[in-house]
Amino acid sequence: MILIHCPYCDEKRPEIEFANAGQAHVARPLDPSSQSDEEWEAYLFIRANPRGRHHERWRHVHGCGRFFNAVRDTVTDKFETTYKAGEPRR
Amino acid sequence: MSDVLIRNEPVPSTPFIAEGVTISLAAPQNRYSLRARTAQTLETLLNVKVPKKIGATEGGIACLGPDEWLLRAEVSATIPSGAGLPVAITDISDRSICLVVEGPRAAELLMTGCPLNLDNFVVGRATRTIYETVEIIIIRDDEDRFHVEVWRSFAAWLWAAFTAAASH
Amino acid sequence: MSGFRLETGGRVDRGQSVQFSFDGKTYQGFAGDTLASALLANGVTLFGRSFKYHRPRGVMAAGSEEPNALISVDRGAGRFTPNLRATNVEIHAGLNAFSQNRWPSLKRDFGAINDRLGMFFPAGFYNKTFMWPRSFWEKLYEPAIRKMAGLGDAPTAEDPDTYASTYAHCDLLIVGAGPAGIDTALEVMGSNKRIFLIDEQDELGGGALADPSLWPWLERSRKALIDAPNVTILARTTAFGYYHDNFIGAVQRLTDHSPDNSDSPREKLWRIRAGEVVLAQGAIERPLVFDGNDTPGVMLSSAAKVFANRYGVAVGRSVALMAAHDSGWHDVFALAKAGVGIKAIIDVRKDVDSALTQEADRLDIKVYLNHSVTGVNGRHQVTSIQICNNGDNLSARMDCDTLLMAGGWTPSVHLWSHSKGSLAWRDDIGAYVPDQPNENVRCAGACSGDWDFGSGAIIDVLPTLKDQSRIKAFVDFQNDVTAKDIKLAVREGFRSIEHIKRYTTNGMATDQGKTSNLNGLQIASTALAKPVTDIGLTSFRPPYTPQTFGALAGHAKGALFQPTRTTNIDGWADENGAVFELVAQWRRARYFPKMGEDMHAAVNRECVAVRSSLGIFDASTLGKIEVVGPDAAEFLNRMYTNPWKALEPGRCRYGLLLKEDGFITDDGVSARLAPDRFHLTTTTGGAARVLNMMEDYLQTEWPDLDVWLTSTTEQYAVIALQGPNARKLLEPLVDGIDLSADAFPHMAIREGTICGIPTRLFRVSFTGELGFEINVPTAYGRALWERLMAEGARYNITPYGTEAMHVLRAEKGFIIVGQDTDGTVTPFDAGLDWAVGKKKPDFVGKRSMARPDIVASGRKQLVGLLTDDPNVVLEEGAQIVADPRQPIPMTMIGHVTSSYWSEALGRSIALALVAGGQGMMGDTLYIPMPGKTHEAKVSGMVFYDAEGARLHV
Amino acid sequence: MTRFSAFSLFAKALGGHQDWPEQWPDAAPKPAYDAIIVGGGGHGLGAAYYLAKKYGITNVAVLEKGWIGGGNTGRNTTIIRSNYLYDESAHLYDHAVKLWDGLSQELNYNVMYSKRGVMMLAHNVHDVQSLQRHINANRLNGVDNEWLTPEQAKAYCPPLNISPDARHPVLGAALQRRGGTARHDSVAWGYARAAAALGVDIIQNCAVTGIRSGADGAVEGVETTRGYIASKRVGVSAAGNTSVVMQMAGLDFPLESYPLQALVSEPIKPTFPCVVMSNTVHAYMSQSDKGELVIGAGTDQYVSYSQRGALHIVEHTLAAICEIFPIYRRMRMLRTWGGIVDVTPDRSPILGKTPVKGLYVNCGWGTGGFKATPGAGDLLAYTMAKDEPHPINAPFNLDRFRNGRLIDEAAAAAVAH
Repeated sequence: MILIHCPYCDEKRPEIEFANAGQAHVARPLDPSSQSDEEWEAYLFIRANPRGRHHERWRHVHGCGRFFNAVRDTVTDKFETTYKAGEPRR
Repeated sequence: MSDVLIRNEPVPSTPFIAEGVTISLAAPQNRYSLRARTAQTLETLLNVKVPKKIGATEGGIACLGPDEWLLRAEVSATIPSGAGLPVAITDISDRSICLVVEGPRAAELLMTGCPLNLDNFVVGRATRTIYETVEIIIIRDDEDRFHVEVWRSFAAWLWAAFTAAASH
Repeated sequence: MSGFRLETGGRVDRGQSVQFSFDGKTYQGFAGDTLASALLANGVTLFGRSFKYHRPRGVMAAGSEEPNALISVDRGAGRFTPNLRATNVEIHAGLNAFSQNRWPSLKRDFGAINDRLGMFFPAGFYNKTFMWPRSFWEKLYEPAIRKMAGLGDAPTAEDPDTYASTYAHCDLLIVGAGPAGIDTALEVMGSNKRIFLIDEQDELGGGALADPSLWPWLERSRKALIDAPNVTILARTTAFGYYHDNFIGAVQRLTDHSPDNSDSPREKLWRIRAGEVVLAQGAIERPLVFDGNDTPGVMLSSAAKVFANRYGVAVGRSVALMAAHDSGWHDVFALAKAGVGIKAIIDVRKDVDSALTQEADRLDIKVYLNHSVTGVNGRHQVTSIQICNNGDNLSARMDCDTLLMAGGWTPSVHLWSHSKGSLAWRDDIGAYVPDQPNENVRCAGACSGDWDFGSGAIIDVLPTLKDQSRIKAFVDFQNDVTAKDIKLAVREGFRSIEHIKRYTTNGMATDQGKTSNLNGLQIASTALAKPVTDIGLTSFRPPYTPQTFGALAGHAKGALFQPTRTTNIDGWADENGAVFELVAQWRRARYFPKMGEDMHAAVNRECVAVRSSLGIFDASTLGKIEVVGPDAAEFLNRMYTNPWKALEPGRCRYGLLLKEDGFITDDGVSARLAPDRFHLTTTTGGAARVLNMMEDYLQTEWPDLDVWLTSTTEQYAVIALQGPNARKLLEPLVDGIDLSADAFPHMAIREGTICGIPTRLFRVSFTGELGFEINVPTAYGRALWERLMAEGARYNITPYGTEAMHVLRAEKGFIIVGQDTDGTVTPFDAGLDWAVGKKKPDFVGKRSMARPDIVASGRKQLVGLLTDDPNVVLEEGAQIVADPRQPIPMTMIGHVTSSYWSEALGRSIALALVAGGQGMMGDTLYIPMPGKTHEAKVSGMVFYDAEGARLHV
Repeated sequence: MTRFSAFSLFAKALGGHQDWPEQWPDAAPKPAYDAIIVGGGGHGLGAAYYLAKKYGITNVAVLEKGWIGGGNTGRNTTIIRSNYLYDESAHLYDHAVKLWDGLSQELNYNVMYSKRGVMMLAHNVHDVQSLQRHINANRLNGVDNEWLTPEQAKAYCPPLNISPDARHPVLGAALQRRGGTARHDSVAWGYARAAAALGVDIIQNCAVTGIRSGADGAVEGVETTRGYIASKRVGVSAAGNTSVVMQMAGLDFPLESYPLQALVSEPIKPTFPCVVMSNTVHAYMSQSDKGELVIGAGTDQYVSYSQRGALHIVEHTLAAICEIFPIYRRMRMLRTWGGIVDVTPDRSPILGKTPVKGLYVNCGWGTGGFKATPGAGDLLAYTMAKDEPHPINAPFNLDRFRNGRLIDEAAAAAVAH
C-alpha cells in the first residue's frame, strides 16, 4: 500500500484513502462541438501510459475529497511530487 | 397528531464494554456540512471562529477539507441557510451516527482497521479516513476518547467490526 | 541415552513430558520440542514421501526451510491443516499429526512405483507424451495426472476458527531476533524510537538457541528488551512480505501451539508501516548434491547441532559429515561435545584450516580430505555410505546411521528482494548478498553475508565416478528435481534460470527453493559454461513462508466480509416476512409474501393494490445529492442532458446523465428547492459514482463555479406512497402543505411537516399512479412507516417491494438504468430524445453523440414487445432474431431487457433493445428459446394509461 | 526436430536422456526478415508459427527482450473460455477455443488443455439477468454455455458455499463445459519449438529500441539492443509494453498498463474440479495439475510496470475466496506474483493494422489474453500475411475509438441499479 502525499492535507496518507483518477492534464476542450472526431478520440481515449515518469490524478476521496496531480515513476512506483489541481504541469 | 414519532438507531443503545475499551452510541446531534471557498466567508455568516487548517477543530467545527467543514451542535441549534451567498450549508444531522470509543485501548482498537497512525493523532484533531472498506470521520476528543462518525447504513457493520476487534 | 534423547542439554522442559501421536502411534516428547525433534528423539527417521517419485524422506533441516518433513495436523472438525513442516510444529498434549502423500501407509507406499519408473519421468516429461490417441487425454491421461496431484489432503469442512488483523506503526522494525537482530534492538533501545522486533520462532534467539555458551547473554538481552517500554516483541510471527514504502505484512500464530481450541483468534495479521527496517533473517545452510542425498538420515549439519543443543536430541548414534565448508566441522565438534557419536568427517576439499584437523584429532574423529560421498545405502534410514577419494575410483563403504551435509550458506535475502533492493554476487561464498536498497532498509548479520562460519568450497555436484545420468542426486528435494533434470533442461535449450525453474519446477515447492535455488544455479552455470550472474536469479515474491488464507482475510468473515447496507425501515420489512434482494451494497425488500404466496402471487397482489388503492414502498436507498450555491443551476445544466436554468423552485425534473462517451450512466428526478439549492436523486447503485463524477467535473474542469455537492442519501428516509388513495392518507398527517391538485401538481416538491417531523414532500410517481415520496430525517423512517401503515389500514395500504416496483414502472415504460440500458445506450437509443436539451451548446456526453457510429442507422433502440401469446413471459436476456429459420450462428438483432406479467393488463409485457426497433412498430420478431421459438410484436413502451390520466388527479 | 512421443521418451530414457536436442535454437538476429514479431509471449510465438505454417512466410524473427513466455503468458491463471456476450467477442474467443482443441497434437507438445468447465457465479438478480443474456446469446452463436441452479452448481463444484445466508449468496451459475485451463509455459514453448522447426528465428534478450520507417512512412525495420533488423512487416505483440513500443513509431495508443496479481496455495490432493469465477466478489479459482489452488486477484488502481502488487489486493481476494469456498480458510498462500496487463477503454483487445503501413498490433487483452493465445496468434499472422484483418478480428480495430463502435463487454454486464 503506497503512501501518497496529499497537497491539500499536506501529509502522506495510505493509498486506500485515495482513488486514482487516470492521466493528469487531459483538459476537457472548451468547445467540444468544434472538435474533430480525431481530436475528440484523443481527449476521450488516448493515454500516455509511459514506462517511467507519469503525470496522473488522484482523489483523496476518503480524506479531504480533493482531486490533485502527481508525478510518479511507473517502474519504481515512487512519487516525484504531488501538486494541487489547477497548478501548472511539473 | 398527538404522539410524536420516535427515533430508530442502527446500533444498540447499551454500550459495549471490553477490556480497556468501551464503545457506545452518542446522543443525537445536529450536523451541518459547511462549504465555502474560505473560512472567512463562513465566519462572517455564522460569526463564530472557523478553523483554517485541515484536520483542526474549533468549537464543534472540524475542517475536513480546503472548502469543507463539519459543524456538530446540540439538537436545538439552528443555523442560517446562507441563501444567495457563495456558501453551501446542508443539514446532514441524520446522515451519520457517532460511536464513542473510549478507554486506554481506544486508539489500538481503531487501528485494527484504520491505516492511520493514531498514536500521533493529537487531541482535537479530526479527519475523514477509512476503517477497512468503510469511510468514517475520526475526531480525537481526548487522550482516551475518540468520536467516530459513520453513515447510518454502515453503522451496524462498523459496530460489529469494532465489538469483534475489541473482544479479540 | 534413552532412545535418541541426550542425557542432558537442550532447552526443552524435561520435567514436562508431552504425549502426542503421529500416524496413529503415540509418542512422548518434552515441552519445547517440535514434532521433528520429538520424533527424532523417539528414533523415527521416516517422515514423509516426496512429491513426484514418492521417495521416503526424513528431516533435512531444523527450521522453516524444511523441504521434506511435511505433515498434516488434525485438531478436530474443520481444523485439519495439511503441509505443515514438522520442524515448525510445536508439540502439545494430544497433538494429532499424520504423514502425507502415501497410500496405504508411509512405510509401504503404492506411489513409490513412480520411483522405480523414475527414468521415464524426467523434467518436462508431460509435455512429450499423453497425446495419443487424442481421445485418451481427456478420458485417461489427464484424470490420472490430476489424481497424482498434491501433497496433503484438502480440508473438507468449514474452519470454525477466527482470525484477527491490525495495522501497526513503528520507527524501527527488526525482522529476525537472532544475535544480529537482538544486538540492533539493544543498540536502538535507548532512544525514544518505537521498535518492533519480530521472529518466526516461539522464543527469541535464532541461531543462539543452538549455542549454550550464548544463553546467559540471550537471557540478559531478552529481559532488557521485555522491560523496555518502547520495544514490542512478536514471537511466532513471520514477516512474509515487504511492500511499498516500508509496509510489511506479518502473521502471528496465536493458538496452534496450545492443546485446546479457543474462541480467541487463531492467527493475527499485522500490517506494519515502519520508518526504518532492519532485516536480520540470517542464512540457510546449503545441502550437497550427490547420489542418495535424500535418504532419511541425511541432513544439514547445522540442523543436527540445533537438535542436539536446543532440543537435546541426537540425530544418530553414528554420524558422518560430508563437508564442503568449515561450518560443518564446528557443528560436528559441538555434537561430539554434546555426546553424539561421530563416525568421520569427509571433506571434498584437499586441505582445510589446520585448526580444524587438530580439533578433529583431539576429539579422535577420523578425517577424509579430498573425499566425497558417492552413494548412500538404506531406504528408510541410512545404514552406510560409499566414500571415494576424488580422482581415483576406489570406493569404500562406511557404516553410519546419519550423514550430515555442510555445503555452505545462503543469505536469506527474500524480504530484501521483495523490497526491490538490488543483489550482488559474491564468488567467495557463492551466493547473492544485498547491494543497493530501494526502501529505507538495511541488513544485519548473516543475511548480509557476513558471518563467522568460516569458509568453504563452492561446488555444484560432488565428484563421482558413477554415470551422472544414472544417479539420483537431488537439488529440490520436495519436488524431486535432480542435477540431471537441470542438465536436461539446459540440453533442451532452456538457458535462463527462470526457464530452468519452470521446466524442472526447481524451487517451486512449498519451501520455495530455500535450500535448492543456489545449488540449481551452480549446476546450470556449469552446464551452460557461463558464470552464475549471466543466468539470472529467480525473483523472490511474497510470502516468505506459506501463510493462512484466513489470516490474510483477517476478520473479513461472514457478516464482516462486506457491509450490507440497510435502511431505517429494513427491520420492519424483516419482521414482516419480506423476501430481500441485494442491490449494490444494499439489501432491499423484493416482495412481501403472505402465507402461502409465491413471488408471482405476491407481486400481482402488490401491483393491484397500488393501482386500485394504495401501496407503500421504501425508496430510501435512492442516491441523493444536495447541490447548493449561486451556480447550482448552471452546473446541473452542464452535467445533465436536460435544461435546468428555467426550472422553478418547487418543481421537479427528470434528469438524464451521460458519461463523456455519450452513453447513459444514470437518471433520477430532481427538485429545485430554491434558486440556489437542488435536491438530486440518483439510482441506488449510481449514488457514489455520480457524486464522484460530478466532483471531478466541478473540481477539475469548472473550478470557477460557486457550487458545492453534499451526499444526503442517508440524511433522508424515503417512503413512496403510490395509488389513488395516497392523498387521502396524507392529508390529515401533513402540516404546512396544501396537497390539493392545483396547489401541489405532479412533479412538484413542498416542505412542511408530517406527524410533526420536517419533510421534503415530492409529488412524483414511478408507478403511473397518484404518488408522493416522503423524505424525513432517517431516524424517523421506521416510525413514520409504521404510522402510515396504521393510518392506511382503512385503504388496505399494501407494502410492495422492488419486484412490484419494476412491474409498475414497466407498465408505464419507465426505464431502469443498468437493466434497460447497459452502458452502450444513448438517449436516442432509449427513446429519451425529449430529455435532451436541443438548444444547449454543450453538456457532458453531447459531443460523443455526434460520432459516426452513434448517428449511424441500425443502432439498438429500446421498444416495447408484446408476445403473440399473452401468457408467455419472455426471459430477461432472451435474444431476438428477425428470421427464426436461419442456421446457427444466428444474426441477433436485440435482446429482452425487462419482462413481466402485468396483472393490470392481464398479459405479459416486455421492453427490448432492438436494432432499428423504433422503425419496426407492429412488426413480428422472434425469440428462439430451447424447445420453442416465441413470436412477439414491436410496440410502444407505454402499456398502461398512455395519456397519464391517473397521474394528474 | 525429434518427435515427442511415449516411444521417444522411452527410447531416450534408456540412453539416460542424454541426446534430447534443443527444443528451439537460441538464434542470433539476421540482417533482415520477411516478418518480425515483437514480443515472445504465447501470442507472438503463435503468430510466428501460423505465419510459417499457414501462410508460408518462414523467414520470420520473434524478438523477445527477456526470455520467451516470461511475461503474461507465464503469469496468468490459465483460464480458457469463450462464453462472451457480443457476437464479435464470442467469435474471437471461440476461434481460439477451437484451436486449443488439438493444439497439443498440432504442435506435438502437450499443452495440457483441460476442459474441466468454467463456471461463472450469479450473486444477485442483476447477475442472473446478465448471465441469462450471455447464455441466450451464446446459444444462438453456437457457443456452449448453460444455466445451473445453485444445487447443480454445487454438484459440479462441491466446495462451493450455496447457503442463502452468505453475504453474496449464489443464485445460480453459467457453465461453459468446453472452458478450462492449459499449462501456460508449455504453450509458449510448444509454439516456439514448432515455429523454430519451420525456420522461425527465436531471438531472446533482444529488446526493440526503435522502429524505422521510410520516406513513404512505411515500416522498414526495427532497431534493437542487438542491432538493426530490416523487415517490411512488423507485428507488435508486447502486452503491457505495447504503448512504449508504439511510441517508437510515433503512435499514441488508447492503452493503460496495470499491475495484476495472482497467487497459488500449497499443493493439496484433488479437491476443486473446475474453474469458478465471480465478478461480483472479484475472485476466480481453479486447481492446477500439481494440486495448487490457482487464484486470480484484482488489479491495482494505478498505472505501473513494477510487477509489485499491494497487500490489500491479496487480502480482499482471499476474503472473497474464503466466503465462496469456506473450507479453504485454513489453506495457505504459497506464492504470489504480478503481471502487467494492458487495458483499452472498452476492455476489448486491439488486433489489426495501425496507421503506419507494415506495422501491425495485437494488444489490449487486459486480464483475458491467455485464453485467446492460439486465436490471437493465428489472426495476427493472417493480418500480417494479407495486410488486411480477418473478418473475425476486423471489428477489433483502432478506429472504433474514433467512431464509437466500442465492444464493451464490461459495460454490457452493466452496473447494479
